[in-house]
Amino acid sequence: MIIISQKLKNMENQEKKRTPKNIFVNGPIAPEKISKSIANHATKTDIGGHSIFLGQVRADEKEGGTVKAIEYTAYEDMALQKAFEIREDVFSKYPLTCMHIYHSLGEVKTGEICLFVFTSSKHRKAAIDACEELVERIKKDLPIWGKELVDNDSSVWKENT
Amino acid sequence: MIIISQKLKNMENQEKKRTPKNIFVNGPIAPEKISKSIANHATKTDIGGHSIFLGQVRADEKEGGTVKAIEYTAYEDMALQKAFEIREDVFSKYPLTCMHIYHSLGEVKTGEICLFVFTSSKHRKAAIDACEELVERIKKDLPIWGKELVDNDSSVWKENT
Amino acid sequence: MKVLAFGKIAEIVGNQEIEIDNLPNTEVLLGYLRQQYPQLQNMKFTLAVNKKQVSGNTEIPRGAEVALLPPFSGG
Amino acid sequence: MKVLAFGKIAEIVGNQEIEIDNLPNTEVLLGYLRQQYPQLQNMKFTLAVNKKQVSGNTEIPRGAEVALLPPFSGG
Repeated sequence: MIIISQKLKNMENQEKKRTPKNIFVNGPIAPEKISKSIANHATKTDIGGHSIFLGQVRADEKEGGTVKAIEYTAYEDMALQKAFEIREDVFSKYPLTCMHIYHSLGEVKTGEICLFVFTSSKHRKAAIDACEELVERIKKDLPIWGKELVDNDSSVWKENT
Repeated sequence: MIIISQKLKNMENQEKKRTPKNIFVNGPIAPEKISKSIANHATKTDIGGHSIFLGQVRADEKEGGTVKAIEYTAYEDMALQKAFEIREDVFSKYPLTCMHIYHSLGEVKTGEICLFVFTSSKHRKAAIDACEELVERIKKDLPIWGKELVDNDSSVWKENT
Repeated sequence: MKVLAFGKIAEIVGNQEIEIDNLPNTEVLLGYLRQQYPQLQNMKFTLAVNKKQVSGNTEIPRGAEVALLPPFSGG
Repeated sequence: MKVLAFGKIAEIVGNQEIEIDNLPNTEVLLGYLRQQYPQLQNMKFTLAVNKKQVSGNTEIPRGAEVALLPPFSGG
């Protein structure tokens, strides 16, 4: 009895021991990556709801032209460490089954996807709230920079508000 | 000048004249349908954020067995009319570019997707808030019923709380 | 008039659709249904007249479509 | 010590990475950088010492990696 409960405890601890995961994708995030990620959760039959947020590059009007792409760079080591902290924090706050974060690096054209946040839970509320919180914190706290490339060959550094 | 502004006005009105759309899908919603729907928005370069909610059938434990599927039926005419009202209402409340709602009819197995709600907007907040509101109202107001099929051949009618 | 039954109520009534003689209002209809299908007496459900949900006693137009709606459970 | 520059600041500094002699704290480092790159004087940015964001004057360990971080704009 004691042995079994000790084993269970170890398993629990093991499960909780998560390490930083890569969140970066070179170039745009393909819609097929998203459907594949969804399909991967079909075996997790304790999930009742998934919440997904996708960031898409807008063709904003700038002085002298229209945005045609955003070029993303990051302080990668720090971003991965920070993403890990956010991840742990959000996992501890909401009863989630799964959480996935992907962010583009390099050039992403207008109309393409640059951010993919995906949370799953038994009930919808946790998945929805966690997803929204993740998006806010990713934008606010991750050292990632987007340079908007304008079609007259100028560029503008974005700034999240 | 007067003619042009009248034409613009007509276009606006035309755009606002939406009619009930079918929301029902026979059987589960395939992940590929979701990626295709996302890809279809790549040409809408005024979109900055998409919010997606997916309902997935859970293998809940019931007296005497485990849920293996949900069988959905609906009062279709009324559901489509009501979905249209909700749609118009949410469109008038949030600055959305697009909104899509799909719900399964018939049998959906555990791990499969039965609900797909998809909103897009220039800025993330409108997309996220509208998506959440749609999910709540779909569950509360649409005349759709799910019968959980248990693996001992019994069944339980679901009831949204 | 036409009465449509859904979900658990369709199972009790044994039919998705029944034709009955016109009845003047929903109170009379409910009385009739509860007599015909005693199991309905312990069931929670609402009514829609011509696809609009109603509450309280409501007039039923001639030839209307009245639906018996157990609690929704979509999504 | 190593100084990393990102985003708009990398463009101003002209380099992603510069090696400089160890400086004792972030105030001294900022003074040095603003003298070397006058354009930094009108720029909003924060610092990270060994990948942790800091605020106020902070000691810089020998051989540390200090990063100059303009406002984030991911997502």
